[in-house]
Amino acid sequence: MQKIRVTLVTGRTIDQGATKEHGKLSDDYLNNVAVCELDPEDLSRVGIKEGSTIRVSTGHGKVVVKARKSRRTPHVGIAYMPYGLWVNQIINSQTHGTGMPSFKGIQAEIEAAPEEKVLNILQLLKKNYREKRR
Amino acid sequence: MTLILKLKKKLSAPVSAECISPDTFAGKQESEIAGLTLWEGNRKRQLSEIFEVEGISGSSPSETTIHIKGDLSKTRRIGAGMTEGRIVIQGNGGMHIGEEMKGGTILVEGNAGSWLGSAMKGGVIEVKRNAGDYIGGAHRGSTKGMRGGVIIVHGNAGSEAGSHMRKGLIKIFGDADQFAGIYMKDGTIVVHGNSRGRLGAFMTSGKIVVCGKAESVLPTFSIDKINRKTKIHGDEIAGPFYVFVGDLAEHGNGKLYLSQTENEHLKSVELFL
Amino acid sequence: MNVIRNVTCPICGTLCDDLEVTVKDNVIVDAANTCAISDAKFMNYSNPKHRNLTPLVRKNGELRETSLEEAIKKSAEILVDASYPILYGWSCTSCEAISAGVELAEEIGGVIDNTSTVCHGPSILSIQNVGIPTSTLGQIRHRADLIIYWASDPYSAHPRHMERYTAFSNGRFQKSEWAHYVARLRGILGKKRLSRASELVLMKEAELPVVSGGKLPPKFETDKRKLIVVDVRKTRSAELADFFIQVEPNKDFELIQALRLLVRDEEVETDQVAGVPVSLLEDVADTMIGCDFGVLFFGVGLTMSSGKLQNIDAAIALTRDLNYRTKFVIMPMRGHFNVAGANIVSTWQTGYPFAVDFSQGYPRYNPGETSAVDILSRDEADASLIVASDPVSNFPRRAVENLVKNPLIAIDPVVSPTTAMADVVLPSAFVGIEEGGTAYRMDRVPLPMKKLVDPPQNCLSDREILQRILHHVKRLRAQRGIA
Amino acid sequence: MKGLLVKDGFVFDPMNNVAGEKMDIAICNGKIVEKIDNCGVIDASGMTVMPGGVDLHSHIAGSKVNSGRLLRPEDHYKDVERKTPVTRSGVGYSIPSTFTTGYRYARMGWTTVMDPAMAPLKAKHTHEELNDTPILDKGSYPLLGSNWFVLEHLRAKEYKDAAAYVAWIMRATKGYAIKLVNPGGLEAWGFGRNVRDIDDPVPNFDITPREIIQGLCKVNQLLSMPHTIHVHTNNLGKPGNYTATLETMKSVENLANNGKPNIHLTHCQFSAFAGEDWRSFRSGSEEIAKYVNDHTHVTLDLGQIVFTNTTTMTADGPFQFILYQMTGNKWVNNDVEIETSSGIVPFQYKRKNYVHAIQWTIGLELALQIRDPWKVFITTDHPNAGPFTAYPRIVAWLMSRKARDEIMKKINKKARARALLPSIDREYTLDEIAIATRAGQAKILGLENKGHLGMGADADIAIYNINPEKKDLASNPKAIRRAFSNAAYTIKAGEIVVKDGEITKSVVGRTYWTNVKASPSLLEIEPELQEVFEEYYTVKFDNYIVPNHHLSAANPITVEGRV
Repeated sequence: MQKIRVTLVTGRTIDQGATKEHGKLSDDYLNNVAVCELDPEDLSRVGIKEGSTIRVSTGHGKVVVKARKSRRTPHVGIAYMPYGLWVNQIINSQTHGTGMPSFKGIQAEIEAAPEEKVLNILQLLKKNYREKRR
Repeated sequence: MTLILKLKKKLSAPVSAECISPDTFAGKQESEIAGLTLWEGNRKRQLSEIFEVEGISGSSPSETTIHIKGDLSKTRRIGAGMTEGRIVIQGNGGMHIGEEMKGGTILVEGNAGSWLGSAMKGGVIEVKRNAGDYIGGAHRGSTKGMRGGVIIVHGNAGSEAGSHMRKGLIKIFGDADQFAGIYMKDGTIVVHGNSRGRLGAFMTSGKIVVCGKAESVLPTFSIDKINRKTKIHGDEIAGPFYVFVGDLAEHGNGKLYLSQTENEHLKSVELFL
Repeated sequence: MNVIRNVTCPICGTLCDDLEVTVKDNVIVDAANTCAISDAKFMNYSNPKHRNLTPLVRKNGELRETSLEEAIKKSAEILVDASYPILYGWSCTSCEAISAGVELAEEIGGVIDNTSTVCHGPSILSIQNVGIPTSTLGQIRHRADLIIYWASDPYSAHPRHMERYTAFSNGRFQKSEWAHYVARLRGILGKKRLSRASELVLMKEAELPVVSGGKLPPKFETDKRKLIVVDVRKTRSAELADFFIQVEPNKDFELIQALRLLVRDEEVETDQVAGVPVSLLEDVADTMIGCDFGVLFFGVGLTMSSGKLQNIDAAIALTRDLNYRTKFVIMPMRGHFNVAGANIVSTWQTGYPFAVDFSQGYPRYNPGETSAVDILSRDEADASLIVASDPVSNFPRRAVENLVKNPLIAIDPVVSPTTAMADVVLPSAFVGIEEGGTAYRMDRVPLPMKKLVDPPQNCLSDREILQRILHHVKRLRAQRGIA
Repeated sequence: MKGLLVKDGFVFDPMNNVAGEKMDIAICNGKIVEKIDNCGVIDASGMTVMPGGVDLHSHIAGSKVNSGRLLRPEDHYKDVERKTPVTRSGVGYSIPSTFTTGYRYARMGWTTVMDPAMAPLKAKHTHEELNDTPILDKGSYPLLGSNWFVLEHLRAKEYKDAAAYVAWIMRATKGYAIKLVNPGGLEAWGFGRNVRDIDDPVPNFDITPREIIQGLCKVNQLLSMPHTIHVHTNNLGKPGNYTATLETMKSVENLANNGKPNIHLTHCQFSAFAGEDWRSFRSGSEEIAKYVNDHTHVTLDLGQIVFTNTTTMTADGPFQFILYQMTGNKWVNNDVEIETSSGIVPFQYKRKNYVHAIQWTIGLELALQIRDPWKVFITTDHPNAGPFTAYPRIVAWLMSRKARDEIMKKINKKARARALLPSIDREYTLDEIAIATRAGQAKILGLENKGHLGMGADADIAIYNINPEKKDLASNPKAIRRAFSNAAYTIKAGEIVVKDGEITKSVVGRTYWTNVKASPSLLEIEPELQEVFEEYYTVKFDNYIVPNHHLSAANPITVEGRV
C-alpha cells in the first residue's frame, strides 16, 4: 500500500453546517463530515477511488474516514477535512501559549484502509473515550 | 541559609505560588513560612498544606536560598518579583517562573513552563532542560518584555522566545521554535541549536544569533554582510555568519546572525552582497 | 398562520436580520431570506430525534431521565465541589445567558471561556498586540471598492455575507451589478429553497443557480468593486472572485509581510513568496493602495494555521500601514451568531474577552494558561459546564479525554457528542427561535433575537437554567459556610 | 416609608445658596424632605455634606469603551477588585469594567454620570453596559454631528425635519442629549479624510461644520432639550485650534435665547491649543477664558489631564489616527455606517514632556481664569485625559496653590518657564468645588432633581471627612485628596451605599433619556424615515430601536418640542 504525506487543512463546509442541523448523530452528518477531500492526483497516488476508506494519521492519532475527490483543484499535497469529531482524533492539543491548537496546516499521512470501517459518532466515542471515564 | 520545600502531593489544579520567593521568606520562622497563603485552584491553602517546610531562611533575601523538590509543573509564579537570593527547583517548574524578577538567581533542574522570566528586569534564570513559550516575554497586551538579566536554557525553548524584549540576554543551547525575538526592541538572543524560523518578526532593534540551521528567513529581512565571528557580552562566537537586517516592514534595524555553514539553503542571498 | 418579519438569524456572525418566518400552531412552517444552513435549522429545529427533551443524570454509567430540579441540584453540587471548574461555550446563546454565566463563574471561582478560544481567539490576542482599524459592515457596503477575503470562504460559512454587505451589495458610493441580479435570484430561490430544503443541504456541489431565461452577469466593468480571494485552495468563494491568489499552507505570514513591504514601495529580494510571484504581489499592492476604501476580511484559515496570532498581527499591520495611503479596514469573519456577544459581555463585566479565570476571586486572563484547551490538555480542571456548544467534537482528543473523565454538565437544545458523554444534561430552548435576547453581529452591532415559537415543555432558556443553578450554588455555599 | 437624617454636617448646596452652614438634611423615600422622625441618623458633625457628584462627560459604557477594555489587558492586570458579599469583581485601571466603574464613582461620592458618545446603531450596547453599571444614575448622548439624515436635512435647511428626526433618535436610542464630535469630519473620515476648519465643506455632502453646529443648535432649541448641544470641536488636539474653538462659540452667539447657555464645549483643554506647531505650542486658555467671561451662552468642562498611563478614546477617528502616528502605540479605529467613527490609542502623559506639561496647565488655567464656576466643570474626559479616579487630585489642585506648585516643580522646564499658571493665585472654595463638580453640571444638564439638596431633590448625597472650620484646606491638599477619594458616606436615592470608602450596598441606578413630546406625533415621520433608513442601514428599522424595557430602570424626561 502506498502511503502519502500531505498537509491537512480542516474547515467549515456548507454541508457540514447544514447537516449539523439534521442532528450530529444523523447519517447525513456522518456522510458529510467523516470524509477527507483529496486532489485526484493524490487519490491515484494512494491508489484508491472516491468513496473508499482511508486512514489519516498524524503524530497524535489515527482516524478512518471516506476519501472524496476534490473539485476545488489543483491542490496536490493538501488534504481537506471538515471540522468534527473525526478529524479531532488526530489534532495536537498543543497551543503554543495561544489557546488555539493547530487545526490547519498539519503534517499527516494518508493510506488506503479497505479493511476498516468508518465509525459513527457513538462508536467513536465508545472506542476512544468511554473507557477513560471514572 | 537554606529552606527546603517538599511537595506533599501530586498537584492537579494550578497553584499560585508567588509567595515562594526569598523576599517573602527572609527573616521568617519556619512556622510563619508554613502559614503563608497560596491558591490551589479556587481554594486558599496554607503553604504547609502543599509543601513540607524545613530549614531556616536567611535574615535578608540575599542570604536566603530556597530548594523546592517535586513536580512543580502545576505551580505558577515561583520567584515572581524577587530581588535577591536563590531558588532551586529540583524537578520540573511551572509557568511564570521569575516573572518580573529584579535580581537573584533561579535554577530549574528539570523543564520550565511558559512565560519564564517574562517582564524580568534583572537576575539570572537557568533551566537545565526545556522551557516553554514566551520566555522573557511580556504580559498580554504589553510591549514591555524582558528589560534586563539573563535567561539560560540548556534544552529547547518554545515559540516567541524574547518577545518584546528590550534588554538583557537569552541563551538557548538547544533549538528555538518559531518567532524567537518577535517585536524585539533591544537585547540579545543566542540560539546554539536550530531555529524553526520566522526570527525577529516585527523587530526594530537588537540581535539574534543562530549557530545552527534557521529554517527560513522572512522576506522582510535583507542580507547585509557576512561576518567571521560575533561577540556576545564579551564572549566570542565563531562564524562565519550571514548578517540580515530587519524587520523592514517595521523600518527595523535588528540584526540576525545566521551560521553560514549550517544554512546552505540561504546561499542564494549571497547574490545580493 | 403568522408571518414574523425582521427576524434575526441564529446561525452565523453575519447575523442577517431580514428573515421572514411563518409560524402555524407554534411550528415554523416557512422561512424566507434564508441561506442553506438557516433553512436546515428552521426545518429541523423541532425534530424530536435530535432534541434533548428531558433532563438527564448519569447513574451507574447510563444517562437516566430525571426531574429538572434534581438535574439543577446535581449541577450545583458538581460546581461547588470543584476546585477548578471550567464553564465553556456561550457563542450560540443570548447575551443575557452569557451574563448569567459570568456571574456563576465568579461565584464558584471557575474559569469561563467561550468558543472564540478555538476560533478567533488569536485575532483577539492580536488586537491586544496592535489594535485594529475596522468599521461596521454598512461602511463597507456603501464605500468599499476593494474587497478581500483572506483564508475565509464566506460562500460556505457565511452564505449571505457577500450579498448583504460586500461584493454583491449596493451602497451610496458603490453600486453592484450583482445586486439587481441577486435580488431577482433571491425571490426565486426563496421559494425553491424551502420546498427542497433537505435535498439542497445534501447536494454535494451546489452551483450558483441560473435564473431561467437569464444569464450570469457579464464580466465586471473595470471601475466596479473588485473581489480578491486568498486561500490555500480554490474555494467556492474563490470561484466568484475577480482574482484568486493561492498561497502555500502555513505561509500566509510571509505573504502578508511581503505585501507590507510592497505597500511601502520597498523591494522584496526574492522572486516569489509563499508560492506567489512577487510581480503579482506588486499588482495586488498597487490595487490596495489605489482603492478608495478597501477591506480585508479574514477567516480562521489565518488563526488556525502556523503563525496563528502573528498572521493576524501582520494582517492588521498591513491594514494599518495602508491607512497612510488610503482608507482600509479589516474584520475577522466571526463564526457563531453570538460569539462576538460572548466576547463583548465578558469584556464589559470582567475586562477580558475570553479565558477569564475567577479562581482567586477576581478576573485574571492569560490565554495559553487560562484557556479551555490548555487547561484540559494539562488536566487541571476537575469539572465542566458546557453551554450551547460541543467541545467533545470540536476539541483535540487529549483535551476531550480529560474533559470527559471529570464531571461534565451540558446545557444544550440538541443531542451531541458532548451531551452523550455528559453526567448531567439540561435541555434548553433555541435562542433566536424559542427564546429571545440580544446578540452581536461580527461588526459588534447589537441585534435582537426573537422568540418565534414556544419551546418544548421542560426546555427552559439557558439564562433561566443558569440562574437556577446559581441560586442553588449560593445556597449550597452558604450551607457549607464558604464565603 | 424609608427615612434617614444626616445630622449636623456643614452643608454645601450652591443651588440653594447654602455655603457651609451647619444643618440637617432629611430624607424620605429617596427624596429630600423638610423633616423626618423615627429614622436612622448619620452623625455628620465636623464633616462636609454635598449633593452627590455629577459628571456630564465620562466614557463609561458602550462599544468604544468596551473595545478599549478589550484592547488593554495590560491596563487591568494589576488593578483588580475582588468579589465581596455585596459587590461583583472587576478590574481597572483607566477603563474599568462596568461594576467597578459604578463602585469607584460611588466611593468618591459621585452618583450621576453621563456617557457622552453613543453611536445610535450601537445604542443597545451602551444601555446593556449602563444596566450593568451599579449605583449610578446615568444617560448617554447619541452622536449626531456626521449623521447622514442630519446632514441632509440641514443642508436643505429643513430644521423642523431635522428636529423631528433628532426627537425620533432620542426615543429610538434612549438618548439624552445631542452630541457633536468634529462636526462633519467623521463623515469625511469614512474615506480617510477630515475637514480643516469650521467652514471647510464636508466631502459629498455640501455642508460646512458651521452649518451643522448652528443647525443642531437650532434643533436643540426647537426640541427644548434639557441639555445644550454638547460639542467636541473640529481640529481638536491640534496646535492653534483655539481659534476654531472661538469660531465655534461665536457661531451660535446670535442663536442664544435670553442669554441662556446654548452650547457646551467639552474637554476644552484639548481645544485651547495656541501656537503654530508642536514646537511653538502654547496655551490658548486666556483667549478662551476671556470669551467665556464676556458671554453667557457657553459652558465648558475641562478634560483636565493627569500624568499617568491612560487610554484615549473618542468618536474623532481622524484625531485618533494622528495620535497613533505620533505615538506608534496600538490603534483601534471603528467607523459606524451613516453615523460616526471612533478611535482608541493608549497614551502616557509625562511630566517631563513639554506638550503634556503645557496641557496640564491649560486645564487648570481655564478653571482658574473663568470667573463664574457655573460655567466651567471638572472632568478628565475620562479616560482621555486620565481616569475619573483622578478627580480628588484635581479638586486639590484647584483648591490649593500649594498642590499646584508641587507639581509645577516637577514638570518640563520649558513648560514651567512659559506657563501662565504660576501667575494665578486663585484657589477654589468648597462651595465653588460643589458647583464645578455637582450643582453646575446638574444645572446645565437640566436634571432638576440633581445637584442640590432642596426639597424634592433626589437624596443623592456625599459626605466627606472635611471640617471646613478646622482645617485650612489650601495648605493641606493631601487631606482634600484623601477625603474626596473615600467618601465618609455616599447616599444614593436615600440608601447608604458607601461608608468610609467601602461599598456597603449595591443598588440599581436609573437611565435618563429625553422623550420629546412633539406635534405632530413622531409616529407620522416613521414611514418616510423607514424607507430611507432601510436603504442606508444594514439592519432593519425595527431592530434598530431600543425598547424601553431594554433599560433596567428607564427614566424618561419628557419635554415639549416644537416640530
